[in-house]
Amino acid sequence: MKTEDVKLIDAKGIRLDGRKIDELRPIKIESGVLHRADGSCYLEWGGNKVFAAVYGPREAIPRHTQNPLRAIVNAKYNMAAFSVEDRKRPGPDRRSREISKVISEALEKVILTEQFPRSMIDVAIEVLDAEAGTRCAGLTAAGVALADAGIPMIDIPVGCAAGKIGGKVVLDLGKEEDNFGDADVPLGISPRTGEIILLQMDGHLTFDEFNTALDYAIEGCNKVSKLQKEALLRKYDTIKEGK
Amino acid sequence: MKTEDVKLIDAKGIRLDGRKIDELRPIKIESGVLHRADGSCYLEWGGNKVFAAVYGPREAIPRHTQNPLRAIVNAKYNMAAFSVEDRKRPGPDRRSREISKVISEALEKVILTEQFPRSMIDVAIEVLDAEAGTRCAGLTAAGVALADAGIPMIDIPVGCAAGKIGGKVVLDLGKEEDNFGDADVPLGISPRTGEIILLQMDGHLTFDEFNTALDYAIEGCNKVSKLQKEALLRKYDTIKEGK
Amino acid sequence: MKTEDVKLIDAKGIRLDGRKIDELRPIKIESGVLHRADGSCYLEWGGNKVFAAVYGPREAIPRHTQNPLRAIVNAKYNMAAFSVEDRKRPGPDRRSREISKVISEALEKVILTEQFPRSMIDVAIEVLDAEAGTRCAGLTAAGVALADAGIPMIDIPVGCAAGKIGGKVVLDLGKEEDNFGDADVPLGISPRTGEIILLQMDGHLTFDEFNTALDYAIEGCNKVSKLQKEALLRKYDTIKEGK
Amino acid sequence: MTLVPIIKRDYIVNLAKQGKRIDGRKFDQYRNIEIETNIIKKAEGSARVKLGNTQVLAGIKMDVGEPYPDSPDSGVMTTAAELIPLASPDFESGPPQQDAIELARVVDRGVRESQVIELDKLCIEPGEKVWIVFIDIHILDYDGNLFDAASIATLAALSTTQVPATRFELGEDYPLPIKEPPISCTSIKIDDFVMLDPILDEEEIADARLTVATDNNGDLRAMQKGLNGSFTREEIQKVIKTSLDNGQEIRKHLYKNLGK
Amino acid sequence: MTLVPIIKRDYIVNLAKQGKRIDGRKFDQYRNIEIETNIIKKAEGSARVKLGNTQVLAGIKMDVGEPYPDSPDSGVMTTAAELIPLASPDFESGPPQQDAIELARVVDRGVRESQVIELDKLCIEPGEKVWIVFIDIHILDYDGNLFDAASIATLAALSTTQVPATRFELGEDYPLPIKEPPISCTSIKIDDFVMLDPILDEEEIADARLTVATDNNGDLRAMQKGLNGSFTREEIQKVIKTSLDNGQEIRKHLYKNLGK
Amino acid sequence: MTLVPIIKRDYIVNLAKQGKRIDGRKFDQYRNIEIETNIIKKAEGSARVKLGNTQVLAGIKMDVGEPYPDSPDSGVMTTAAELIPLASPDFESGPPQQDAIELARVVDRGVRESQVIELDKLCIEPGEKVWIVFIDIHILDYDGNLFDAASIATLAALSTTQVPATRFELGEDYPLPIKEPPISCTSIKIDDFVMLDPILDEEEIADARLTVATDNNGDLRAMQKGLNGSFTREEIQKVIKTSLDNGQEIRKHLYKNLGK
Repeated sequence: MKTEDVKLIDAKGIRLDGRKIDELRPIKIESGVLHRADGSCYLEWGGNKVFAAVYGPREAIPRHTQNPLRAIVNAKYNMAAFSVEDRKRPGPDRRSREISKVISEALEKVILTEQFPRSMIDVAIEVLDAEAGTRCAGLTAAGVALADAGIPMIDIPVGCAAGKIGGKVVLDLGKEEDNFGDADVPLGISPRTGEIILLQMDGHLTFDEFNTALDYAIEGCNKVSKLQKEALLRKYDTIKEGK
Repeated sequence: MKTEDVKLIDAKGIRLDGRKIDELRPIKIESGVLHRADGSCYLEWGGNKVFAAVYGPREAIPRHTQNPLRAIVNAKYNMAAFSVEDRKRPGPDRRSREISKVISEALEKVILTEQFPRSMIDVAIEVLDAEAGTRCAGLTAAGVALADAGIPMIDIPVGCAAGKIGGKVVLDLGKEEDNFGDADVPLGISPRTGEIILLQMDGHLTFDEFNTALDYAIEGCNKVSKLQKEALLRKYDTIKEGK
Repeated sequence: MKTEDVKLIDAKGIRLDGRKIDELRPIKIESGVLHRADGSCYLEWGGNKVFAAVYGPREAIPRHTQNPLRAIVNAKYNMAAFSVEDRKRPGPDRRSREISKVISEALEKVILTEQFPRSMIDVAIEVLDAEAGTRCAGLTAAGVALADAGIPMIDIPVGCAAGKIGGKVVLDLGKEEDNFGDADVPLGISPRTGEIILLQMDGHLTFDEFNTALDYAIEGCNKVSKLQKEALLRKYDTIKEGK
Repeated sequence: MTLVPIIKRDYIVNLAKQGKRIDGRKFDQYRNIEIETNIIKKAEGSARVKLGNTQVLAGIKMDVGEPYPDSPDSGVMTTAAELIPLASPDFESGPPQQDAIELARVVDRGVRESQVIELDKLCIEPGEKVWIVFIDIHILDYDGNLFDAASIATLAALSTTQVPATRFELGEDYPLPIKEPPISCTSIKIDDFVMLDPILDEEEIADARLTVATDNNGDLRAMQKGLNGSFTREEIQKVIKTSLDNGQEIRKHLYKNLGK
Repeated sequence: MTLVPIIKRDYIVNLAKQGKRIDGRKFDQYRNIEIETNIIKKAEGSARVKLGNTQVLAGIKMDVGEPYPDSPDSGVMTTAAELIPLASPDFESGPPQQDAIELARVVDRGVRESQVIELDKLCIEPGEKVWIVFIDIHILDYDGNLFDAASIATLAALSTTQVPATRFELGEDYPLPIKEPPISCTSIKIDDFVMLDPILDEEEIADARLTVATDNNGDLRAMQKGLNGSFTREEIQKVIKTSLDNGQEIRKHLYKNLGK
Repeated sequence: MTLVPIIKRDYIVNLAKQGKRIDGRKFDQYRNIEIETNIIKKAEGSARVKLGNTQVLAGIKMDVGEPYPDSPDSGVMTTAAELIPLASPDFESGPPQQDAIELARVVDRGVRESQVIELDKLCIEPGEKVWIVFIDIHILDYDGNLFDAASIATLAALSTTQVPATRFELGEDYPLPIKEPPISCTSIKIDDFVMLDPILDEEEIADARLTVATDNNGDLRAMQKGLNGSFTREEIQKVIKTSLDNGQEIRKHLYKNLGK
């Protein structure tokens, strides 16, 4: 749904919300925000507000879902009915089921699931306010919640999207950019190795543009990864200082 | 939905259907009316027509619902599609699920569930014709059906509502009284001890009015309790006399 | 929905599509058409296009469905959304559930289920293009797929309908005949013994007409039975000749 | 689950060899039928049928709605059956199971295909507003032969239904226009024995079941074979004849009850 | 599943005999309440309530739709609660379970029966177009007493809701017309001890639960008993009195937060 | 469930180390594709695609309905996939599972985002009546790579679809207006080996999957990574290049089949 009426980026490369081409929206991460969960995270990313909670590892039920060699990871991505302009019917829909699947698969890559045969690890991702990029925000929040829960991982997974608007490749699409842009590339990586654990693409990109987008998104992931670690350290400091 | 046009009670305290303030609608109870069930009851209460059937105790399925220390009680309250003015979609809805829950909880209080670990006791309550007060009628019928099934109980549970119409506290609301009245207080008790096992309230009552309503409802329960016992005895007599 | 405007059969007993009273629509049967299935069949019968696939016998799941004395047979009849004039919602509906049930029961009669206690045999019947008589076509295709899977049977089951149009009993109703005819009698038999394993009737027939319809349908079944066996032999020949 | 039916089956077959049934009836003898009508105040029509210990309640509700696009001048009918947990320890609440669906569809076809309800007389405004007839069947007590009990209850309920025109401000209430209905009779087969109107113990071990609906002229109006056994051509003939005979008796009984 | 609750119960009852609760509160002491409003940009109104460690978020969305036929001049309200797996290892995604349904229905009745939302002021065109108010309750962290937390969050969210008239080209946005709401207070009973505002550990082993909603005049507006234990008449009186007292405190706290 | 895949995996990896695949293909070699169109009389368009032993049928139905409020001048499209029990012992009837949903959504995006169907030409009366295009995908035989097979079948079915204007009394039938479609190519990764167009045995033990849709200009139009493994940046490049090359071949094959 392109439109020529919306000018998403000006001649100087400044975007509608004042950001530069390779600039992230403001991000705020807190870990250990929920009392009941084994690990949790609250994430604000632009207008997105996302909670993630981790429960487990615990015995997988129903039993026939158990894998004798490793834990299964059940990520459930859910949007609150009031998180979008027109109220969404509560409960899972086709879109949320697909996102739950790709996030579950991405998380299984980094979690040392072999340490917990016959177990399950539940990751609840709740989008309370939504504004473009919720699957990357959800993966990022899930990564922090898993670390907060002490689940052994090879790395803390992180997500960030790049895209194309007004003919230019940019980092981290905002709301209008998502609606009226040319392409969107949500990416999830394991930041230490740079391995790609989540990747989708919609829209229209040349091979070169895609490579630029990939570079931007990887760079964005690396920046968000630092914020994840800071959030986890902050909680650790707080505990150490006995606050 | 109050309306000033309907005069629910006149100056002499006589209600639309000719009843006095503390008078019950006509009630008819029969026990042992179904062949297949382990215990059963047919109850007419004003315009309400209700069947209850008991199956069990038997092994609880699925297995993961079993409680190793006691039986679980599954009351299922259901309204026939044709039991109300505008046809109801068949099957459970939110209202019937809530009523099933509060009746199950009330019954668990009186049944000696510890005698049947890992078991379930199913109580089906079927409202065929509905006219105000079906949850109390359902609890009352369930009590008779449980006794008819020989399920060990500390007491036969019984229900009756009180409410407020035209500014006066009255016993056992009828149809218009329920629609246009000021408050409704459905109550369930264990009649020997007077312990309250089911209680809800909707509407607007002062503290004193509530206490009066509670008195009325308890008195109503006691009257209905006698009818329950008479119905059970009647069946016993019939059997004794070899009819 | 009879109509006098449609003349389904002329004075000489010739039907709308040129068929005689006791003539089948063109039928084409192929066995072993699917790679994954243990046995399969593709059937064209007039405008009907039907696939059948057999999986099993294998351990029945969930376990509580197991019968310790014999295999259970689960036939699933399904119509593709695009198989009918007005798109059908995908997935099972009441009609397809009923047909699944009567076909499952018919198949259980001919399969030697006692040889496979605690097992299940799944038979998927997929109607891709529909034009009257799909349940008989489905039963016929299922019979071939079961034989192709090497499931031990007392006989290869076969189905064919008769009916009444314009006052005359005829074999194998076509589309308009089904819509505007007077009666339809789908029949399934075990052809060696002539035992009736599936029988339904809708419409209006005298006792004598019904007997004629039964004769026609049995004769039709016998003809289709030959085509089934030819299809199975053809595959065997193909294998023998190393094609 | 496995031994009990075998023992029960042996018992029933042995009795049958002596020409007997467990409740003392003859093979072609129907159970006693009791019909009570108009027992549900909230329904437009209702009937409770007892077939021995089997009890079924049918209730009719009517509403005003849109016709189907392909029959703009016709009223609409729908049939639903609930096998509620009241009637049997094996029935569960929730979405209807295969058995409930088959039951509803067989009763529905019995009414629809024979045009028992004169749907063409239920048009209010062509293409816009027609009467909708909801048939709801509740099984209260399950001791076999639900098809016949549900079918008789439905016919009795329809026969006493008043179109609630007043409630919808469409004039005076009037009786639902219906035609003479066909009557369903169900038989089962156990080994080589064919028995009419089975009780639950018989039904549970039956090999095959055949329901035949016949009309007042002795014509056939619907048939449904069930279960995983078979019938021979001759057995089918015999079942039809028994159904014709008993159908007439049931029809008389139904009419007497309806005061016709 | 069986031993842990027994040990927990013994521990809590023993403490209770000494007049103590596991988190140090008095029997009739409410936990600290934190209320944050208007935190969801996409919602017409929202509030997050922390009741100790329990956290609930209520969001209000509004839409334009048709009124119910029996109240053509009235807006429409619906309430849904999701016990999302974020809040507890025992909550599952999918269709709402019995607990979520009871929660939504109790909150809904608290708003509906006391006419907190002035639905008669939400008519746009009689019989044609009215405002629909969707109340959605999300449990974020579950440490007991969801009824009160959800009820307070709903009232706070409603109090800050703006009718989105601009978006629907129906004039300027304006505050949702609401009346002074009743306040819910929940107590539980363990053995003979009655405790206000239970935490999860207490709730899990409770015998009975009673929620009482009271208004500013000290009148009763709703009540809901839960769980498989009983209350005596005297205990009910006592719970009502505690609810009245604490209701007033919560009301003050709510108003202060809403800047009233 | 656990040993078989391990043995299978060892076998496939060992072969791969020798540069071989179990069916003898090269790593970047596509299976033979057979396309048959217009095989379903009742459908407006249809195609059966065989990709080796994998068989998929796509059928297109059209109807007249209302547009979405936010695009009143646009036709509507929906895509559903059924993993029917015909195609695999692991598929079940009933509501679509996660795999079927992902499949339908990936095919849907491939058509929708590249505007293959010219929805703006499917408006009949702005804001009132538009054409609705239903894409239904049936998996008939499952031997791996459903994404590509379903995508090719859908494109072939759309290419031969006739808008049924006559049936709706809207003039003469005419071909569905479509644009040149992108072509999907799927690769999997096992250990460090990347293989194009996996068969089921390969797919079952794969670590990661990448589907890349490319257009006639060599541009990228959609991408979807799946499974719980990862790709390096370089592997992604390589997969894209293979997809570009093979996409051109498949495009030619498709056009030839469609007589273009």
